[in-house]
Amino acid sequence: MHEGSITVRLPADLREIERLNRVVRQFGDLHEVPSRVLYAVNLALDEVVTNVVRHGFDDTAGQEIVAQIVARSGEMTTEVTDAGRTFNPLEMPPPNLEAPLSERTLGGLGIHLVRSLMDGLEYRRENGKNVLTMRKRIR
Amino acid sequence: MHEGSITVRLPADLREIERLNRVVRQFGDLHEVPSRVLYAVNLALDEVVTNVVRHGFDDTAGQEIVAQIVARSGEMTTEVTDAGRTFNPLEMPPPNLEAPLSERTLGGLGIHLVRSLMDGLEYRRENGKNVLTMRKRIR
Amino acid sequence: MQIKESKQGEVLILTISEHLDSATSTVFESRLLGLVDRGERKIVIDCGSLEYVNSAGLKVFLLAAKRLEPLGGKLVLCALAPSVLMIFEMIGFTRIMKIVPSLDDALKALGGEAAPA
Amino acid sequence: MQIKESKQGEVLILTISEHLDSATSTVFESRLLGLVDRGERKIVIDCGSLEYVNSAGLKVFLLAAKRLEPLGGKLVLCALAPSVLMIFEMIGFTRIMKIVPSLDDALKALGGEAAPA
Ligand SMILES: Nc1ncnc2c1ncn2[C@@H]1O[C@H](COP(=O)(O)OP(=O)(O)O)[C@@H](O)[C@H]1O
Ligand SMILES: Nc1ncnc2c1ncn2[C@@H]1O[C@H](COP(=O)(O)OP(=O)(O)O)[C@@H](O)[C@H]1O
Repeated sequence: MHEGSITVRLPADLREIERLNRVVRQFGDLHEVPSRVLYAVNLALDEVVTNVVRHGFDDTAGQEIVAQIVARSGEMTTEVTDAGRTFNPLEMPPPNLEAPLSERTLGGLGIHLVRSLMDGLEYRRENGKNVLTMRKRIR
Repeated sequence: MHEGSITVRLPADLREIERLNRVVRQFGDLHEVPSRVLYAVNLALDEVVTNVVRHGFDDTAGQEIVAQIVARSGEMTTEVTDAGRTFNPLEMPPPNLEAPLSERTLGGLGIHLVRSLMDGLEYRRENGKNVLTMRKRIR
Repeated sequence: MQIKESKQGEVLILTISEHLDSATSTVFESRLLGLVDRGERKIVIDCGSLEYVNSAGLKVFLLAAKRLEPLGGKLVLCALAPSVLMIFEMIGFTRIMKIVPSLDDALKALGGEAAPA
Repeated sequence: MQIKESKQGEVLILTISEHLDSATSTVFESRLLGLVDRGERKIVIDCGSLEYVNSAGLKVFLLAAKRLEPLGGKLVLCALAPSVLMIFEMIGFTRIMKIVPSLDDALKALGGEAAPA
């Protein structure tokens, strides 16, 4: 594995997320990140950024989301920064995974995936921005 | 352009340099580094690392060279660290570019290229290692 | 994403491939729900070439399963790659959906015959 | 790197492509110097598809030019990409080698006829 990082600034627009996913995969190839780890980081980042675009702003025009990925030996860290409304995903209740089909609701899947895929999540509000840090161990 | 970095540790072996060159080009693509800048960094790094492999050690077995590339807005920085013999390329005299064909010598082209391609070079000996830092402006 | 459709007796087979994400899930949703609306009751989704699914894609499976249930229909998923199956497990879909290893298993589960070899 | 060889009257044309680096320059060196040794005196190197050259590759051009000069021979390079030409300029090779824009120019410079269109 090659240590390193990339910072991607992307307009708050759903069509940009495909581009972000492509960059994440290329980063993983270049840095020789184990595919299981890359898969988890790719998906978690997709969910978080999609949520910011969908729920973060009254008007997304001109808004930018910053995603930073860092690969170190033993760990991959991903940080998402946005100036959207204050939102701490760690405070969301988990969906009821035991409910029968007829009672399962459609919401809450994204954040639950992020929590399950990552080994550590930290949220802070800083300078009027949400900063979510996600850690994934590389074993 | 996407800011970021990569650190590559490679065995001191000429056959590894092709791999290094490939990584540098992929890094440039991923980070959307202007092609002129990437070309210069690619070539300068090739020359420096080739020299370390060729001239740095009595015995290259088990030796490792570390190349770090950092892309920032406005500048690309490349740092090569090796535990080879003390060698400061800034102290080498430039080749005589005015000499007629019959008097031109074959040596000294690599270091001259590195100096010409880069906008800034710094050399230091640190903890028994050569550390060469090369800067290239992005305009 | 690519979607292919075929029919085997009463069973409708949808084959989806590559990435089922926010951009492609709307297409998949209208296609799959459209099939339920036009009367299909036994539906197999062959995920053998599906590499990536996010929550937008997962919701489509849930929506279709929920819509089919009161109609007496059934949705069966087959051939999920290990990484995709892991995601289905994480959100508890393996409890509420029929997920089987192969297309043959899916056809058997729907009471039809296995595909000719 | 790929090397192709052709002959046009007295002129030998070597076409090299992609990367002329430490790994490939030894092959290029023995090929080019071999041609001089077997008596070729008018040599064109068509660099139209050459994307990358480092000092190991540059040395081969210098070596060949130096060897040809006392023999009354001549080396002409043509069709260099701007980035490659920049490297030749940096090390002063544009002063001591004949470098021309096109293969036709190279053939003319060697007193032969231009290639048929
Ligand atoms: N960045 C955000 N800003 C504001 N609200 C958010 C944000 N991200 C998520 N949410 C809220 O959390 C809920 C759950 O999100 P998630 O688990 O991704 O599922 P879904 O988006 O499908 O509902 C969303 O419906 C939304 O109300
Ligand atoms: N890392 C190094 N360690 C020791 N000596 C070096 C190193 N790099 C270069 N040199 C010396 O500097 C000389 C000039 O290097 P360079 O300009 O690359 O041309 P060349 O390697 O073709 O001679 C080399 O011949 C070698 O003697």
